[in-house]
Amino acid sequence: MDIDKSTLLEMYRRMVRIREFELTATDLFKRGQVKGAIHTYLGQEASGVGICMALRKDDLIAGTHRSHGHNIAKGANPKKMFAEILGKETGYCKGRGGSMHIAAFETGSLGALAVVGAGIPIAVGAALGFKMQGQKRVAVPFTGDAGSNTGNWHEGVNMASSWDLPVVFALENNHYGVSTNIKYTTKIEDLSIRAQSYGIPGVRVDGFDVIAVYEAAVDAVERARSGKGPTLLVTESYRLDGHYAGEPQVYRTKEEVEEYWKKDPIPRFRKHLMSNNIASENDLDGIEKEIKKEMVEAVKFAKESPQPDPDTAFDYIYA
Amino acid sequence: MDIDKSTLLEMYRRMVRIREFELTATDLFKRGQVKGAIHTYLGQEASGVGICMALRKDDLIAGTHRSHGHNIAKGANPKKMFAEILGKETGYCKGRGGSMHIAAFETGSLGALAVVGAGIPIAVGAALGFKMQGQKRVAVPFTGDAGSNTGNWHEGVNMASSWDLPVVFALENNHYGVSTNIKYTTKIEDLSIRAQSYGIPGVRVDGFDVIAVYEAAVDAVERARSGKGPTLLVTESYRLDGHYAGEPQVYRTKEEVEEYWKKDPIPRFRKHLMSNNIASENDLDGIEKEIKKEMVEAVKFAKESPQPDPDTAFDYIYA
Amino acid sequence: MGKIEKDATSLGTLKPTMSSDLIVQVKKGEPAQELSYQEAIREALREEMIRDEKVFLLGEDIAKHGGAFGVTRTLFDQFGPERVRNTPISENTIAGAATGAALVGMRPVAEIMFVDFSGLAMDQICNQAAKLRFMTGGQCKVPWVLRMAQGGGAGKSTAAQHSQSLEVWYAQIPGLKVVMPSTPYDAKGLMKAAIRDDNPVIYLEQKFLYPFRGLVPDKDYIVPLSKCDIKRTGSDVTVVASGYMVWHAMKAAQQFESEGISVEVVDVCTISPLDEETIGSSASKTGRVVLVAEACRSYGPTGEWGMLVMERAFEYLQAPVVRVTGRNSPVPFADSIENGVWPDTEDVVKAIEKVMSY
Amino acid sequence: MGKIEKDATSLGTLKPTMSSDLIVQVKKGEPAQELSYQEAIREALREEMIRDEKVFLLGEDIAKHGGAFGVTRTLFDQFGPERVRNTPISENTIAGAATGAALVGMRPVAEIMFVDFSGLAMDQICNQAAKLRFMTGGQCKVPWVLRMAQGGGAGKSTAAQHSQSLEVWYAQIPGLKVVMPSTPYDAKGLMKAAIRDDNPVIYLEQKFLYPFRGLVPDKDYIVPLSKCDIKRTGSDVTVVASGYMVWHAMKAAQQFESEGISVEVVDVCTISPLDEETIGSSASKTGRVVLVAEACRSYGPTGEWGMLVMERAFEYLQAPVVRVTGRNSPVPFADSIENGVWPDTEDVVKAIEKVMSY
Ligand SMILES: Cc1ncc(C[n+]2csc(CCOP(=O)(O)OP(=O)(O)O)c2C)c(N)n1
Ligand SMILES: Cc1ncc(C[n+]2csc(CCOP(=O)(O)OP(=O)(O)O)c2C)c(N)n1
Ligand SMILES: [Mg+2]
Ligand SMILES: [Mg+2]
Repeated sequence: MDIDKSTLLEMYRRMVRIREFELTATDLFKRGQVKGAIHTYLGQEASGVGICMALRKDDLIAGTHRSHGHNIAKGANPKKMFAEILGKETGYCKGRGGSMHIAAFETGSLGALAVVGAGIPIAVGAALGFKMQGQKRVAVPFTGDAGSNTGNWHEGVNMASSWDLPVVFALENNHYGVSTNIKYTTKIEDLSIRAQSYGIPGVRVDGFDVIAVYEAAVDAVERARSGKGPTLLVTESYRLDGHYAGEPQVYRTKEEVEEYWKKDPIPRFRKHLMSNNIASENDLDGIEKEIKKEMVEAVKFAKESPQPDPDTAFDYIYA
Repeated sequence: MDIDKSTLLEMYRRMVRIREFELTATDLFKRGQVKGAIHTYLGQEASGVGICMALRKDDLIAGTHRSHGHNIAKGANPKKMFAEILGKETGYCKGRGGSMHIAAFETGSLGALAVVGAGIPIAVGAALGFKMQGQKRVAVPFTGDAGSNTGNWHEGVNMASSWDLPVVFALENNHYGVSTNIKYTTKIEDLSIRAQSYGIPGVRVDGFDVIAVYEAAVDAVERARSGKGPTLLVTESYRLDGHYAGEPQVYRTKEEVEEYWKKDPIPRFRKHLMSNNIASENDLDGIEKEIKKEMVEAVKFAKESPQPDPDTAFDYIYA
Repeated sequence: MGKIEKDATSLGTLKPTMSSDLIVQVKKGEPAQELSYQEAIREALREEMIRDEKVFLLGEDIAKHGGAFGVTRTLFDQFGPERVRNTPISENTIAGAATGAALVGMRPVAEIMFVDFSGLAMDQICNQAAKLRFMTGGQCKVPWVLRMAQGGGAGKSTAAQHSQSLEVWYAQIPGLKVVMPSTPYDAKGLMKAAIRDDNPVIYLEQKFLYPFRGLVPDKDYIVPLSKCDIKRTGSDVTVVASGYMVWHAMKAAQQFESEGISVEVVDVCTISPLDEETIGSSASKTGRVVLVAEACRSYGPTGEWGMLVMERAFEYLQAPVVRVTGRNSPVPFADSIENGVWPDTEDVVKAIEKVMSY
Repeated sequence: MGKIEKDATSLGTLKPTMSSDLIVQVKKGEPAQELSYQEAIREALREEMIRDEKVFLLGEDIAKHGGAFGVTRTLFDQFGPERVRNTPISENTIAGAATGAALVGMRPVAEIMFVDFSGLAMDQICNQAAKLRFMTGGQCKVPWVLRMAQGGGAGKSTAAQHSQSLEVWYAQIPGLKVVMPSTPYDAKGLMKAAIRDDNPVIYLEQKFLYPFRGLVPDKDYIVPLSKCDIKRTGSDVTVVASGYMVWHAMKAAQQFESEGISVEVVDVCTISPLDEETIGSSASKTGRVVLVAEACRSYGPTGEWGMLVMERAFEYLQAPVVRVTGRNSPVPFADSIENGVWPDTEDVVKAIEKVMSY
């Protein structure tokens, strides 16, 4: 597949934006400035970016508890995201949702849902809505490896497949559900096999390789958009941080984690861009610098923003 | 597989007992003597009998809304069953359950559960209990084709497979969930494919052929009992009656149903027994006569039995 | 297909057990026709589907088969498979898919056959649909209706997993509206209001009431959500009830007429958000209150209603509030013990006598 | 591993917000040790697992990780992977598997991390486990315990899908028992009683209370199910509360001591079946009642408690019952609006003032 330079650079930008966002958020968290837990996307940047870059703005994603990365990959603004995770009125959800519930309808993110698997039926329904309205839009629910063991997942993939709905089921295998390696809760190693249960294609790609993810996603999205029905897209990567920032990780060894840091998708993609003469070291350094500045400004914006007015406590409960 | 004569005759006896039970129950129903709905097992006798005859008495089955047949196949007494569906104190469930909830712990039926899919997690748990107690017992949850689309089904098969539990998942494809042909709600035709999602064997047999079912069940049960884990066993047959007795069946043609009556498992097995000199026409007629008499007595017993004493209304809510 | 066939349910043909004269909601001379409760629901669906092409139905066996109780019969023929959709047996996903479709501009009316099965769908209903608007700070709305048949009835015993009244599960969750019509008039008007409402609405159909007939205006009308309806005005005692229980209340009220006791019947046709004002004023006016609900007694809806009377009408109370409720028991199958699991008219009569004679 | 680390939860180390002197349940001189609420639960589990090899644990990440709040930490090391079982993310199947295992002689203690997720498991809990004994006419029993963390707290904002109080969902279902301990003493004693009970018991752990410390006897003891516990006797006003709210009630009671107002605090440590007698007598004695619950106001537990006071103590009431409850709202994330979503001591104080000054 021929991917144009601006797309490649935008991929890099978004991956770095996710990385910097998560590092900054973790830092804020460790300094006690974020209430609630944050679940970072470190190590999985190529997966979310590869998939979301294959989408149009008006396509919709549904997230999970771990969706900072999905939102940024889909184009969300770090300012409004930091404001949200600090509980500010200027956040995407006006401080009502926090880290686990960031939705950004303006960029096509229908919300991060913190009940594992909950985004699936909703995305399936959105795809049904697209189809019924003759819109050529696609819905992408993200799930983790462990999430694919939920009843929601089975029901949702089955319904979408039997109605040929425009869905790409993104299954991000980072090998852990909290403390439990997927090998203890699922007998098969290649989760894409599960597609066969629904008569749809199952594709498995290296989730550290943004280009591989992107190419697979483009195919799956194209299939969905043209009315041929859903695809199960499994990306294989790793959760480089604990389940949440600060989580002690008693269930795995430091060595295991270090081994996976060697596969870090960002340096790998950086190398690719440089060795293929798509960007110079300077270009990429520039992007990183720019993003770092963006983060500083975003945090400043968030910190300076007001919390919701207590008088508005009852807003948004009913339409 | 060499199946001894007494086993074959017992299979025939149970198939006929189911058939006669259902015809008698339908007759009672049409004369307004049964309250509540009854869901008959006509056409599926070979499936339940083939599976349950492969079980020991202390193995457990979990049923569905359509479990008269499963109970009889597992050895239940038609007297106590009729008493139950007429709401009598002498019924298996002392009239508390009715047709949809017949449990017969004395013969290894842990209960018919009328929420589709509900028996699966429970059977999985029973199998876990067997395993933890070092008992070499097997649990068999029955589900219909449509039931395999429930979240319960996926979660249950996944859990049982990841723990190598002694379960045989009996999936009885009678092609309909109420009014909906399975082809409209599931994209694949061969449901046994779904076993691959859990790394367990999936077997598909002709559910009109009691011997084929029995042989497949013996293998699956043996696998479970010896600690090798679950099997998905799909039997293909047909629901010859409506979803419930008296249901108008506006969604399928008379011709379709008539076509399937030609596959009626009982005459087919009868022919097999005779042509292989296992039993004479006389022997089989004798069995049928005996069963018909049994039914008359069972109905009489049920009708003459008392309803529960209203003073016992609060019994069995708590242990 | 004649009227009677339309009224047949999957569990046998039902007959109403009370006279429709007990509740009259159409003015004399107003163009109207008599419909059964289930026909009223069906006609509301039909009219709304004609009015707004975003409205569609999804659920198990609702198409040709017309649903377990025949409510959606004929709609498949009229609107086709896109707008009258049979789903797989996947309750949580039915509710969730309704949410997703609603988020992108559709107005789904989903069905879960029996409220009992909604135990499988509580996450999508209560954690997702009910909270999405709030959690996203108002970025979206979730305009759907979820139809579920609830309570006893269906003409015959359906036992413990097909007979529950579970309105409290939903009423406890802010973000949901919960309605429970008691008449064909309300069934139609509340359905139309529910479909046009921008929030997720739980619409609880009373199995006992499906065959009940009553006049329904020809004109387009809605019954507003969030209001109790005074089905009968009175001055001596207030009976607060909902769903089928309203009929027992009305019949009991009628019986007291001859004795010169004037009974007001307040129909909690919208269970949540609760119209506290109407219940409170009625209780303040009469000073004597009976509460009637089919759900199990403990932690059922009568608790909330009673507490509300306490809060709003304590100083006017001339007797303790008395409640008449379903037994604290799973629903049994056998007649002898199923009888008595739910309140009947006599129970309401006795309760009225009790508060009157305090 | 020191004490403090044991008390750390997945969402940060918590500090109790009230003095443990407020509630003393161990007699002077009785051999006892101070445990936190979560340690008390853990020790109950440990002792019961030693006592009865049929007792085992299943749930997500309860093994090495020790569960989301560290409650089961160290049990995996002691009892191994057979008896401390990590499950797939399959809430309905966790509950159902517990039922199946219980049916064949085991005594499972299952965990659903947050009560919020139990929306996925309501079918197995409420339709299967709760009803199996009844539906089968007593052929079986279902002796399990289902642990779920509920309510606000966890030291930090967890927003709308990790903060609910949903005891009413379960309390409405006959066949289940529902307990909600407020102290380490009760946490241990109720857990032991729950494990030994032959019915499915919903055991709701209060996130706010995990770090709270209190004396727990060394001896084997149980706190009986089905009883309210009078945490403080008084004669002027009764405060009925459960879970964390008991602490607000106790603190408020203490504040009134100096004013010569004697407050009785009734802890509804077993929510269902409800000990109507204890609440009724206390209300009759004092004639003034305040109800406190963390759950949303409408159709929450206070409705039932209030109605009960109406039924059992009406003629003794000197003021309308006042309730203090969670706001009718999904739980928001931001401090400014999360503050105030749940009752605090001041709210209880005001309510007591209100009933005293009526
Ligand atoms: C239904 C449900 N059960 C349990 C949890 C608690 N929980 C939060 S994240 C998580 C693990 C999810 O693992 P996976 O799906 O692989 O996603 P990942 O965290 O790896 O991104 C669990 C068990 C939850 N949020 N929802
Ligand atoms: C969870 C749930 N949803 C819906 C129903 C209503 N219902 C009863 S039987 C049935 C169809 C079941 O079909 P299948 O699993 O194929 O079993 P069969 O009736 O063919 O034996 C449905 C939808 C139910 N009982 N439970
Ligand atoms: Mg994972
Ligand atoms: Mg079927």
